[in-house]
Amino acid sequence: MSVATPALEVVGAGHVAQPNHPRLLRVSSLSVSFPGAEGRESEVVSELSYEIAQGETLGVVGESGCGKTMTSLAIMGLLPSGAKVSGSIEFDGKDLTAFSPRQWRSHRGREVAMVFQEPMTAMNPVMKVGQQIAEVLVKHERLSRRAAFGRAVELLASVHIPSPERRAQDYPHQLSGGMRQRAMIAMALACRPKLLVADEPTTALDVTVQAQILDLMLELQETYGTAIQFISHNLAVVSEVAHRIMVMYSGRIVEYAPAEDLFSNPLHPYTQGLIRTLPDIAQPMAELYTIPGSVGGKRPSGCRFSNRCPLGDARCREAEPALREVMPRHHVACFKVN
Amino acid sequence: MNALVEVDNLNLHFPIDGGFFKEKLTLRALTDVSFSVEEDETLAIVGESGSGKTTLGYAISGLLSPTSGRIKFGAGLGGHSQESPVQLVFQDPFSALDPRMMVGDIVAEPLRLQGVSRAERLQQADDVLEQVGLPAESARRYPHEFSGGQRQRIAIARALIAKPKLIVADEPLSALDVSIQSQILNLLNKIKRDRTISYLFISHDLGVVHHLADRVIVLYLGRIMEIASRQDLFATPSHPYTQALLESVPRIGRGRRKPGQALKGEIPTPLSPPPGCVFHTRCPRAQEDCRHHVPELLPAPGRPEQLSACHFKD
Amino acid sequence: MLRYTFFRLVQAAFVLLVMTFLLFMLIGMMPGDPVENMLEGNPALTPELARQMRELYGVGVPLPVRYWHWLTAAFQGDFGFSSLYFRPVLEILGPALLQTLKLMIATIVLSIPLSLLLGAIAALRPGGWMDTVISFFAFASISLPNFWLSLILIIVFAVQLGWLPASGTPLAENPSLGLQIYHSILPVTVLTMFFVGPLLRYVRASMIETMSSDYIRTARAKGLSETTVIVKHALRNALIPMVTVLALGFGMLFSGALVVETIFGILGMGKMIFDAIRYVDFNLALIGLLLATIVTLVSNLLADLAYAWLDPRITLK
Amino acid sequence: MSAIDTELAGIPSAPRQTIWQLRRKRFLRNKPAVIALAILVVLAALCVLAYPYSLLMGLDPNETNLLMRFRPPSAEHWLGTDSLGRDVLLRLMYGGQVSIAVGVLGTLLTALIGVLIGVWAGFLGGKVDAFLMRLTDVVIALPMTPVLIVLGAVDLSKLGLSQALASSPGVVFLRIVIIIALVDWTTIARITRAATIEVRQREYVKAATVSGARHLYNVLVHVLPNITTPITVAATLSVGRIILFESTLSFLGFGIVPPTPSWGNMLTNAQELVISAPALAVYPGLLIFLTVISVNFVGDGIRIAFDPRSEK
Repeated sequence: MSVATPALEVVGAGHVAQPNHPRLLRVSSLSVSFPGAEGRESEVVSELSYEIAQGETLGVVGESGCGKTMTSLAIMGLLPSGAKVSGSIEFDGKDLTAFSPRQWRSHRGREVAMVFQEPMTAMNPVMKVGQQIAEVLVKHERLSRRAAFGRAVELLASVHIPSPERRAQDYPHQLSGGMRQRAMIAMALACRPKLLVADEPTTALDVTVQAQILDLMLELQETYGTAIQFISHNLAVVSEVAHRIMVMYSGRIVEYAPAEDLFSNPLHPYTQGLIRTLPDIAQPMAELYTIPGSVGGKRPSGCRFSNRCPLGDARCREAEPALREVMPRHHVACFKVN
Repeated sequence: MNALVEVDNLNLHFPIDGGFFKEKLTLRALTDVSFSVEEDETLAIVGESGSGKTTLGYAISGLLSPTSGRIKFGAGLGGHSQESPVQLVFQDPFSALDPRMMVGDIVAEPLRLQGVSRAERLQQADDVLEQVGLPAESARRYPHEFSGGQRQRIAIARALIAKPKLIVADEPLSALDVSIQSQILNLLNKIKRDRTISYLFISHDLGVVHHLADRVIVLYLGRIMEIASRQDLFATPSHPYTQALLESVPRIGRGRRKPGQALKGEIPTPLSPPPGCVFHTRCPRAQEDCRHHVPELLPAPGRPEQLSACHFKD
Repeated sequence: MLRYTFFRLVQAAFVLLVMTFLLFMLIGMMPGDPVENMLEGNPALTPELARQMRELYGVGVPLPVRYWHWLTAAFQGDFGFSSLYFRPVLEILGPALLQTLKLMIATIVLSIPLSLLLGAIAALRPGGWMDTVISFFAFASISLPNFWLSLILIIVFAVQLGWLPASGTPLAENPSLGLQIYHSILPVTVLTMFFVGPLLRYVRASMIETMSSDYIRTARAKGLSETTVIVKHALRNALIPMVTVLALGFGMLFSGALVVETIFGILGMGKMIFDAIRYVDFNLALIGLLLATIVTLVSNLLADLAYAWLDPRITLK
Repeated sequence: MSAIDTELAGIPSAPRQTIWQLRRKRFLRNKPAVIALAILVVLAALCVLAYPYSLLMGLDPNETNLLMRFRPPSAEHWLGTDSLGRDVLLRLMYGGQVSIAVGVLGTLLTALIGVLIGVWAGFLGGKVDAFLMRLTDVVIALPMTPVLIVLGAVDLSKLGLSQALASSPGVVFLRIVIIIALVDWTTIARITRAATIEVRQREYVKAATVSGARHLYNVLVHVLPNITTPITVAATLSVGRIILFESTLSFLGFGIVPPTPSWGNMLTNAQELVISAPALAVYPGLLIFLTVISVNFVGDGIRIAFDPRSEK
């Protein structure tokens, strides 16, 4: 495994998106695995190393099974029981992997918060929206229930929910999809966390509402200076919010670069493929580029993309390429890139 | 071009059964929808969830019967003859295939229902499977052995085997991984080149629609907002809703969003659509008139082929 | 809500009417002469009157006609006399119903906390050793024939050890509450053992499902303590549907009470019905069964109302 | 179309496990279920051996011998004799035949009624569904045991059967099976209905409908094969429930009537014997318990093995 380990100096100070902002999160060599059937271990995240600066948005892009959700659950300390984690997660100078359950509980919701894909199922159906928001404040800011509820109404107003006093008394099913996601965001930002983990926050929404939610997230980021780890399968959505983008494939980072660089000069064949397969309003094409094969199934030996890669050769099937910085702040894990 | 299907003033309302003592509610899924599908064309239907896209697809394939209005098939095509002029391809490739049937039997089902002998229809199934890019040996396997993209190919093969004139494809890509979508999109285009067939392509993804549609219908809350050729719709959208929709599509390379451009609010419930123009609650151009009068679907200024239902269209 | 309740009451009344007909027909097919059975036990009936009644209801009069006579009398509050006890049936059934309700309520009061506790513990670590033990207990509970459990408890605690009485009814004229409880220990134990299994299995399954839902993950992501997550978020959601299970269980509990009352000699509804059928007491059997049906119908109605009250997603209009 | 050609590489080609092999493997991994199955096999074998055993020992299950009452276990009577001097073990074996036969036959009939009603209601929906489900609600609202007793008390001769026929063991047996099925079908009907509604909405049913399939085709080809799992599980669990119903009815005197032995009616008079011969009250109940709990464990094992969430 050591071959593939990107040494810590690779992820150095040099590629923070906004150099004047100090580092908030540093993930080094993070691996997550689960005991599979018949004693075999299945590794869902392998040797992940990345950073997020304060106030920065990191976009995480990948298809199903690439490990993007497990990564975010790992930094939230919410991995399902049975998960084996190695590597380190450093948040604001604290080592999260050494956290006790009690430390995790005072960390989650205050320092780092999460927004999920499905706002309907992510909210407790039998609890008023206002109460669900107030709960966080009662826990972390030691507010009284009444004061917390008042704050919840203000928070609902800050995410532009009309008549917030009335909405705070509503149950989740009484809100529309977009409003539910707004309420989720209000809940996540209640204690002004330093990091917001957003796991496909707009996937369940219509395009027009998606645009509203993206606007809202950017606006709040500006107000609060919250860093965001924005996870999505949709490259275009990520391109509209992220400072830097990390492309994952089959549990690994294949490319990691500032957003403009990634789109103007994608280096990894997988990233190139992803961008070229997208039909775009701006450029009609007769035939779309396709990445052959399918996601999932048995992992090939060597580079995990080698069985679908147009450039794959014998060397790719023998060893896993490490993530290297090939241009300033532009990292890629491919033998074919110089 | 000849019209393959003509939809004339179609209304589809579902009574919502609220129990014996409740007020009866009506879900107005489609209201006064008229258009035609030409032979050998790809007609896309776009709209947000709740706009009635799927209901329209089901109505045309005969799964739902209209409350009023007519769906007429072109010469020689009955609604439900042995010919099965319409076939469906669905969004979810997992629930689209019967898990207890072998792929060959799944693909051959339309022929089975036409009374074709087993040997004959399995032979044809092998041929069609090859046309959609699957080896003939797939016929003797079960659906769970295939990936999402492969299953969607099987579903397309089942639609093709009956030699339909029209395939209604209801969001056939949205359940697939990004890298698989383009494979299926290319397959649909290849089929189109090889035979005379029309697609009614239901989608919320404007990028995909732009890639394969000849004409586009924009639905909002069960009503047609705009019908136009692809070029016109994308180059000079006439209806404010179409414009907003195009603006909302995230685009690679546009860079970080500038907040404040998004359309306000959300699509209202079809249980009580707003009076007048159904879009007036969210429309940046809405005037008093829009609250009272339903705009007719009429040509945009100077573009006779581009119809738009707006009092203040471009 | 009121409209819904009214509607449901009308519906229940209709079901009850249908039930009277069905039960009348069924009981009419019990052995013996139903007319004879119907008239017997009424002290006000002189032989002359009885003869007239027999002509009116007698042999050859089809069952539906007899049902009509019964129904009109019933609407005037006349449910007839018990041939077994020589008293109007309502007089007998009042105290019997009270007796059975006491037994059932004691069982429910014991079963709910027990099943909640065990079910929640089992659900916290599915597959763990606590879960294995509790699940085995639940399986045992649903598999035990309650009449046999009664016999075994009597053999062990009444006969061998002599700790508890084998009879569920104290002999004393006006038994103290303590004495009543003392005599109820064995029957209530049997019923609780019988009732707790299905409830516990339900709580466990429901809790496991709830604990894996998205909003539990959200609650954890907020940093709430595990106790808050379980009690405030999981338990409430898991328990709402249990109201329905309890209501369905009411009928089951009534069935169990019949067996237990018979074995422990408790003069409750169950034993009344059992005796009435065994000794072909037409009127008593009919009213007993109808009362039992009313009890279950009412419990179902209450469950639906409680459900709507507990779950904001359901509105009864 | 090079992209499509490379798609072929993704087709699985290794020898596959059928769904049934997977399920068997998962069931066999479930220890309690396997042990329970073994117990059931032993119990069934024991019951089947009743006749050979009676020949071997020269015993008759129904012949009373008042001189041989309450004998302790001996070489001649392995479990002793009962209050009428009959061999207890032999009667337990014959009683088991009755209990298990009622359990299995009752379940088959219950499942038949339940599946018919459930599929009918679930597939057609609308008014038919509403009516059938109200009917189910009414039956569920009935207190089971009292209703079973009334049904058990019905005088078949009033339905036109001759007295002799009505009291023949075969008719008594069938009658138990039928009356239990008449009140127990609701569970399977509800499960079947829910499963049918789920399958009916699947898109493969819509695809078939568009190609011209009618209701009967969809029910036979698509619905039934896809709802076998929940029905199988529910049916297995109802075997145990029906055995309990039968034993309760027989215990109360409205089921299998002596001299034909059943585990339930062997306990009918046990209450009077709790002091003199408590062992007689132990054996039949223990066997009922053992059978029912084993059936339930096997049912649970099947449920887990068939769970689509563990199928890939």
